[in-house]
Amino acid sequence: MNDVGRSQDEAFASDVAAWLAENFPPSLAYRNPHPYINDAEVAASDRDFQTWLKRMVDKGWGAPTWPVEYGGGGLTRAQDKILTREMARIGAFNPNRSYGQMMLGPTLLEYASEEQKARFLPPIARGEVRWCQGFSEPGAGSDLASLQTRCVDDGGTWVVNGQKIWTSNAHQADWCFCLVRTDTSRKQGGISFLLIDMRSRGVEVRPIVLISGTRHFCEVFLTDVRVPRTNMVGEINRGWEIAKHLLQHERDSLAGNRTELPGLAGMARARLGVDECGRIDDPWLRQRLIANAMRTEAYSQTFRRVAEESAGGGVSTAVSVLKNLGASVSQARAELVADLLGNQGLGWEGEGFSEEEIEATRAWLHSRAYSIYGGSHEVQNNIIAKRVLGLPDMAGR
Amino acid sequence: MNDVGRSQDEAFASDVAAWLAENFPPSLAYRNPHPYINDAEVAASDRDFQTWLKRMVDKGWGAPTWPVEYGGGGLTRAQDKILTREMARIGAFNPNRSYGQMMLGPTLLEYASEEQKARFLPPIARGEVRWCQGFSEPGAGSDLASLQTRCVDDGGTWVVNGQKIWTSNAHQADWCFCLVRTDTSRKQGGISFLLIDMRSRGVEVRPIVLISGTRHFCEVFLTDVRVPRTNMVGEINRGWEIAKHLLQHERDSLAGNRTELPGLAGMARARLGVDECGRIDDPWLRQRLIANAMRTEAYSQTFRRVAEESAGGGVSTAVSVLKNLGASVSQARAELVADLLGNQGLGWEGEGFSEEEIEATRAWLHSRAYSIYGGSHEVQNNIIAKRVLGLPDMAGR
Amino acid sequence: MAKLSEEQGMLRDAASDWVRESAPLARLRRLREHDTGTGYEPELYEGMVQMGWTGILVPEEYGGSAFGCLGMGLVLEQLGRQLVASPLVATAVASASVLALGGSAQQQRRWLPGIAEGRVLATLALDEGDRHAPQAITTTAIRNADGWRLDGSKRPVCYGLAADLLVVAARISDGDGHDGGIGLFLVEASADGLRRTRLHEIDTRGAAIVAFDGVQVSDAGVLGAPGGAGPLLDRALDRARACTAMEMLGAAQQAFETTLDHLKTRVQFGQLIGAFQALQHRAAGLYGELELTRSAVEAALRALDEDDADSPARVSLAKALAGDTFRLVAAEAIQLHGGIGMTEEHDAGLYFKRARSADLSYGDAAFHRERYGVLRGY
Amino acid sequence: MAKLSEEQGMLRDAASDWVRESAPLARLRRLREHDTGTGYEPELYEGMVQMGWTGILVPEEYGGSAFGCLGMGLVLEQLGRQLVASPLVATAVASASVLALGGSAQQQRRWLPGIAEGRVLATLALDEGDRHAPQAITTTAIRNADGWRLDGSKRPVCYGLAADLLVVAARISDGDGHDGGIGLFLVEASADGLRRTRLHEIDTRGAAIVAFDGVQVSDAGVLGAPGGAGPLLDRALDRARACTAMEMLGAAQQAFETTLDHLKTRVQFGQLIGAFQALQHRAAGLYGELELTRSAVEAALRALDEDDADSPARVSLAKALAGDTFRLVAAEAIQLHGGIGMTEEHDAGLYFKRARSADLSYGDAAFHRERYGVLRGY
Repeated sequence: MNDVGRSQDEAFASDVAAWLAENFPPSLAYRNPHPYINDAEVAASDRDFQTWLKRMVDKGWGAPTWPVEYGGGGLTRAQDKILTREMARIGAFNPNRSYGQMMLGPTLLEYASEEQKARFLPPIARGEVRWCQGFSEPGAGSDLASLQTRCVDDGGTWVVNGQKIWTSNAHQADWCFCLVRTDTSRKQGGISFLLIDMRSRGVEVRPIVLISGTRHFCEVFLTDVRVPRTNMVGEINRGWEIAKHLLQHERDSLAGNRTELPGLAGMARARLGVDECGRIDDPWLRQRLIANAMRTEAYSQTFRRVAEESAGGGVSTAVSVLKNLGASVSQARAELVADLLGNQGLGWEGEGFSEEEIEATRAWLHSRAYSIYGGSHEVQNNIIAKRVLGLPDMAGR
Repeated sequence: MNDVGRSQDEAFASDVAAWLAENFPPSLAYRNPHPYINDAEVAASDRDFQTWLKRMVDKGWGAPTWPVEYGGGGLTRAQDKILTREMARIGAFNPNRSYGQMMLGPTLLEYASEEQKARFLPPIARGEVRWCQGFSEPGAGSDLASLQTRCVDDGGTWVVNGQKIWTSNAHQADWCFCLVRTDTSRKQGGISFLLIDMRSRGVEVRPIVLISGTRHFCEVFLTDVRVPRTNMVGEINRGWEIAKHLLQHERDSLAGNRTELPGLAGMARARLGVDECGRIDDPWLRQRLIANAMRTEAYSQTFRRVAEESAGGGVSTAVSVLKNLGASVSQARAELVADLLGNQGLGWEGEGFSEEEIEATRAWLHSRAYSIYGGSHEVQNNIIAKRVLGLPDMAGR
Repeated sequence: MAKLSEEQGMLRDAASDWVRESAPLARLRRLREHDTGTGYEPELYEGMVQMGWTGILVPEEYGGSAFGCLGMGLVLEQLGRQLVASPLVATAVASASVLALGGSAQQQRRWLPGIAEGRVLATLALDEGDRHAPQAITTTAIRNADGWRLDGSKRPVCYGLAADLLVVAARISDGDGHDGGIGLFLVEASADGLRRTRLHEIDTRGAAIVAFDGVQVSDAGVLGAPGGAGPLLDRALDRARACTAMEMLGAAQQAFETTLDHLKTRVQFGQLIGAFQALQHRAAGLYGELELTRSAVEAALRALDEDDADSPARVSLAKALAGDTFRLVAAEAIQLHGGIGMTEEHDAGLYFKRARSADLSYGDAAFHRERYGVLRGY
Repeated sequence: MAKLSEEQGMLRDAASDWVRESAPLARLRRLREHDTGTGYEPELYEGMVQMGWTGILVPEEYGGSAFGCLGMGLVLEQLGRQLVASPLVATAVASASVLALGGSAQQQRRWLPGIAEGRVLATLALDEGDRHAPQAITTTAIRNADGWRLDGSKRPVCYGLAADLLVVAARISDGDGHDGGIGLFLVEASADGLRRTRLHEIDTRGAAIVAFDGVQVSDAGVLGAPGGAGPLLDRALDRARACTAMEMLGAAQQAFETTLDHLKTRVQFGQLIGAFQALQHRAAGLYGELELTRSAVEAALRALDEDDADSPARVSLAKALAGDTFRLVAAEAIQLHGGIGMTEEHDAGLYFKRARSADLSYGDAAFHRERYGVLRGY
């Protein structure tokens, strides 16, 4: 980078810092953004969050790198990094993170028609519309290409019938980006990418209760749902490519979900006590804690290394590796926290357990999903074996 | 069992005990029989061992359950158990254990012609002839059915060409029982079971040096080796069934190789010291030692349980499970012993290391073979998955 | 399963039939919805009483069958398969064993027939916090004119809310904090000063906090020698541990078989997923763990029945392996079922929750690995 | 590999070329056959000197390039791939660092140019038995009229038989057994009272026992403050640890790639064995471990170069992961090669042997897990 670029960036950084100092509500500093992202009700009920959202999207920074004409900030990649860094410095976060902004937006920018971009992107950039993702089906989880939801042309309108599952927050979503089958004679080559208004007649949503009590995954039943022709992104039967691109973004974001976790040493010392040498006073748990701390640290280092190596764009093949390592590190950690709690890690609700204990227990239960969603552990291993390591397919099949 | 049977057994037991007291050389009590079994030179150089062998085979107990006419003892299964038990009581062992006695003999009894039995069994029962097993080939290790050693009929004599590998003690063997290909158009259905005199012209043996320095595995090169027609066991192209039967016996015996191992607590206490509570003073190693001791004990219990369940004969499907569990327990143990020794577990030979240390280091190196020979870990897992658990084969192959 | 006697075989088969007909997993779901904290269905427990199971460890003179630990294990294995929730272990194993092994004739007469007939639910009130720690009891029993005064709080007490009788472990004290060892006290749930609070846990086992605020116990309620009850407690605990291990093994076995069925029926990428070798090898590995665990659990139960001096180490081996194996198998059951395994509606999660809860009962795998290590000289 | 500077990239490429052309694994085999205990080939070491690698951690004023730990790591990664045996770490990392970080100007002048130019082979004489234990030194240095008198025995000393110069760690004593802390002493191999015995090990690293029987050292041979050399020793050791970790990573990477090649060419059951999913998933798992290890090792080397106060924990993380990963990969390399992998003739066994030997160098994985745990507050 030349000196002009560097000094421009420095100027930008100080502008950002000044704007953030003025506009970011201190009450939100270092708050975990996920509850706001995952739950519309939580987001709606926090006035400071709403203020912060409004200020950010007015500034265009709800979608910092999108073109200004679509409601974005028009920032360069370098500027976007500076914005992220400056936010991190004061514990701020982008309040407009959402499925729409993170997954669908970049996909529309690449594949949608001009008209579609103009129609769908600005409401996402402004945080006004919530999107959900209708990909998985009961018979097509890891094997997405087997999906069955039919979409037929009925006099210039698409008519959709089928069932989607594992649709995050469908019960709070306004719209759904959906994979549908438009040709039953081919597998990947018969899939199209369709945008469906969740208020359409024939759309029914049922939340799925998970073993952790979580209810944000849903089943979505689609019965004779009529969708305008203009809601298809890309050409008919060409949706697979779009989906793959989008899923790569999903894995990117999942792999990054758990980069920096605080150590468990403090909690363990408090729970278990220390011996006369100051070491945690349970050798069995202590060794597992140390092993997990080491893997967690090495995972964070790996995440940073991959980010550095892939700087300059493009989607890295390392994503599958990161996904599996991240999931296993996080699962081991959740398991360890519950083990640390012992009998106090059995609480579901009510008297006798602290809020933190119940949260940890439910987090432990929920952690089993880490190696299932976003491409299961097994599917990622297949990808690593074939695409990264170049191992062969079975002959004669 | 009725009372008559029981009292007969009791009488037999006391006869056996009396005979053993008179005939078993005390110098051999509680000695590890494997060096004698594995190495003809070791066996030949120990006078007490030779005495013991002579007395046992004269008694017919070198092959206790074989018919008397073939040099066996003609014992019932119950009597055989009593003999084994009485020997164990005083640390005695069958000095005639060998490939021939354990593997080939039972196979010949089941599949060979009367003439073959009369010719080959007595020398085995008397411990006069050493056999080796010519099954694996360079291109057919775990996948035995791919073997390439050709056997063709040349005017009433078989002519064999090919190469065998991993043939234990071929350099000391008088005879070899061999799988050969008599039909190239079929896989399993083109294999025959042939007995080859190792002194035949065209047989060349080269010992293979292993990473542990062991030299008892060999390569056997067969070049235009002429074998009499009468040396084929069973019908032509029906050798696969015989081999499967024999391999089952091999796995049975391998699974049982490591049933009872002494604990490592004493060695660990001596090497590592103990803390003020009397516990081994290295928490990391201590936990691995405990975990391995637990699995070792559970493995022994499993071995006894399987033996009890399958009492009454037949070859158990549990053999593959035992093989894998036994190999993993023993490998972990060998690894642990080397870890216990630390820098002293790096010695190959010479000054600065005790004999025990060098033996432990080589045993650790050799232990990697446990999960390879006698059907690799992977092959056993395939067998468990398909035959024990009934999991399906791939479709479309 | 190693060779069983004819009677043992019949016991197991009867248990298997009964569970299938009367107590399938659907019963646990129903209980979970309607549980008020007692953690069991009286109707089902009555069925077990009718089957004679509450008397398996009760001497014949008090109405039991004295059928032994292996017999009890055979029943619990079947109950474990369908995660039947009942106070059977707490009452008819742990509490019955304390009484049978260390109670006076009067105490046995007073309580054992009731346990065998199902009139009395009993449980141990032992642990006081995060972990199973029989050596770390702080509840005190202070000598006074009328006998003993108990103060302290126990948690979690399994089936503590339902129990009629509590066997309370307390530290004998002269009132000045002097440590006089462990005593066991029989306390009726109706005693003055006793207060119970429900614990709502992920698994259904009627857990409660039981607080003792100056609860008075007469000398007739003291089990064994006050101050020297540690060994008695340990013997009774070992029975509860080994029986729980068998219950866990049954549950793990069922979770494994359900998963195998799934592997044999679910199609992905045009294949039955059970045809994928990576899953086959994982299944083979789990099978090996189950086999090891079964051997260890059976050996422990037999050792207890034979009063083998090596029982403690064998029991710890069994309980530790059962804990590790059940937790592993249950986690793999969810993974191999994929998304559906994560849903409340699917059974895998119930096994997963029971695995942790059962592991923690009477000492988790880490506790028993440590105990085994000490007993074996490590 | 994270982003490298242009110079670093050139260094790595040069090392890669040199190893491929001059030091393939066949050289190690030749050395193993003819080794008299020095554990290296002078001709190959001379080549390394020519490449400038002996000076990478030597300040420029003494003929080095001061290129830093990451630079040295880049070279060692390439050497590790072909298991090149040389005293590079012992001399140009461990010993050079002690001198560069804590030597007097006179000591540096006396020894560093010789190390950079390859005229001097040096090594640490630190450990005394089974395990790496810098805190447990019993060799004594007793003050006398002429300086210090060393008594004790060191083992294993890497390249101890070949070394010209030994950096000896000894416990300062007043002669009455009073513990005065750790001192580091520069001792020439030719010193009176010094005796060396070859250790013939599974791996080739010139190991020896070095005994000191009243070896006299003048004050000019004392490094840093007598009694206070512990921190200096630890800093030098951390460099040796991180560099060894990178050498191990290179070796593990090569063993993994060789195994991948085997999976892509070996046919069994009518399939390339690399098509079997169970093996694919194991390979994917190994790949993940290698990636984690690479990140940790690079981070440790960079931390050392930046004098980051967190270096010790990062170094221990790197060395521990390298030990675990290399041992795992090497064992799997044998397993996945099947029988042929067990033969002396095949390379897998050489990697397997090096894995244990390298793990034990400068502290094995258990040592570093413990150290990491203490440093991170566990």
